[in-house]
Amino acid sequence: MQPINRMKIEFDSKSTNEAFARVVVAAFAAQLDPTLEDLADLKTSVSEAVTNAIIHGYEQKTGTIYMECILYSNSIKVIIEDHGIGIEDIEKAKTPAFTTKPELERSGMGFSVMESFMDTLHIESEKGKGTKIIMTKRFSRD
Amino acid sequence: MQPINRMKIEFDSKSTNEAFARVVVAAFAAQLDPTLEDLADLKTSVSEAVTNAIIHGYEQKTGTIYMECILYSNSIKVIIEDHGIGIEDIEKAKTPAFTTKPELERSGMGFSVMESFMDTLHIESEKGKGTKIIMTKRFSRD
Amino acid sequence: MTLDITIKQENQVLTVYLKGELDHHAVSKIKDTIDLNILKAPVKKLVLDMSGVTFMDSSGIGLIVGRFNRIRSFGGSMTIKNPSQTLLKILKMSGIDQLMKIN
Amino acid sequence: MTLDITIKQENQVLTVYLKGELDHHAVSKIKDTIDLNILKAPVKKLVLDMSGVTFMDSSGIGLIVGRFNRIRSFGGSMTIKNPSQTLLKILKMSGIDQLMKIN
Ligand SMILES: Nc1ncnc2c1ncn2[C@@H]1O[C@H](COP(=O)(O)OP(=O)(O)O)[C@@H](O)[C@H]1O
Ligand SMILES: Nc1ncnc2c1ncn2[C@@H]1O[C@H](COP(=O)(O)OP(=O)(O)O)[C@@H](O)[C@H]1O
Repeated sequence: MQPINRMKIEFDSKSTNEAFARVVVAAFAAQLDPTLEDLADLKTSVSEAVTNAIIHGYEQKTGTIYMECILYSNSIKVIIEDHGIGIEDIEKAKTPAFTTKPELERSGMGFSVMESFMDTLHIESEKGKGTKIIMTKRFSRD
Repeated sequence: MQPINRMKIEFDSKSTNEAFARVVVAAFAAQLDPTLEDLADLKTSVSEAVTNAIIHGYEQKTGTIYMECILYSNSIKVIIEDHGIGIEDIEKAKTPAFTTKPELERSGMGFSVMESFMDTLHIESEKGKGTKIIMTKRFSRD
Repeated sequence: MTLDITIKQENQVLTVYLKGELDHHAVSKIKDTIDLNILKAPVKKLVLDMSGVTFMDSSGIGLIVGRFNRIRSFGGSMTIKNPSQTLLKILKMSGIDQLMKIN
Repeated sequence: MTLDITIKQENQVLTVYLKGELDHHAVSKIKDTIDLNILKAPVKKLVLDMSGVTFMDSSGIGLIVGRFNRIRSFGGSMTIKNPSQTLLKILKMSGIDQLMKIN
């Protein structure tokens, strides 16, 4: 599969950039003319991954978030990466309702949302080094 | 002056990315709550610089465009860079109505727009190496 | 880019109207406002009107569950009103519809 | 993300209605359509209705000047209609208002 367009962005781990990241991905994906539902699923999943980098990866301290989008004729791949604290146990982290930050009223549903709203989800993480989320979504035709 | 937010993006030199670049900058600048007129001036100037990188810098061949935005409390700095053919004579290039691509019906008004719509415009270019446009805009308060 | 919040208190019913995008950034700005209003006067029922909410992710789930636990600790109940189809999808996915009334 | 174009021909007046964002990408897609219509039937006047145009940069100036030169080479004239305040700013800046009527 040949990519038809790609972009890479990096931005500060500030919570105002959660909305910014969603707009960026939506504007890029718009080139494929996705359905509103597919676009909403994509935005929600991006929001989860970026929020996780801010809250968990960098624990709300200063850091840089890296995001890459690759467009194919009918799908998008999004890679979201932080150089934060990393995930100890990925399988456990994916368990619905599991969270290490209950004091922040996290629901522990972020990974469940990404898994259910995207077509594939792949998590790479190393303790002390950071986390990389790779997700893809195929766009349905109306 | 301390930056309050910053982002860096790179994308393919495809004409579909002209609109994308505008949305990205507008979404980022929106954090400062600019007036609609200031936002329109900014979008137009970004469009000029990105289009120039596509048409002149890379001569509509494949290349990568680099864009950086730095937000201050009341202004934005935008840097747009290509690794394309570069500009032979910057002063000449800035002359209103001067264009090296009249066959593409270019108006030669791109730099004039950037100069008049932004507060500062700085051009760095080396033949065969590429071009870097640095522009800033102060946002007026309504 | 921000979330607007309007609050109405009537006969021990606290209605919270939200307008905008409900993400982590927004949640951290409005949580205390809601909680202060729950403490200010006796509340038997908390109604979250989401008709103006155009986006929500799992940070919104955290907000809802957090307020649900709080209001329940005072013996009160909670209802979600007017979520869009998009919001309903994530509310159901996370089992919120098992905890409280959504209409 | 695209520009829509509608064309009406009546009594040697060709009216082109544009809707969307007029940048280099859009210009390269619609230029030939306009030129073909100028050639198809005798045109004395070209009217560019910009009421639907929400964005324009200097690529739009290039499009306008290019069509102006073409129609003038056939002895015709050109008018710009209904540009927004934002568009008017760039039309004036580039001196288009000296070349043709804008109303
Ligand atoms: N980028 C990250 N860096 C470090 N830990 C993470 C990251 N993303 C997720 N985690 C871990 O995985 C857990 C589950 O994540 P998630 O399902 O999104 O729920 P929540 O964000 O509500 O805690 C988090 O509580 C955290 O421990
Ligand atoms: N990124 C660039 N790389 C190479 N040359 C450029 C670049 N940007 C501008 N130029 C040169 O400067 C000239 C004037 O640019 P501009 O004022 O934007 O007008 P136009 O794009 O209509 O030609 C161009 O015709 C081109 O020769």
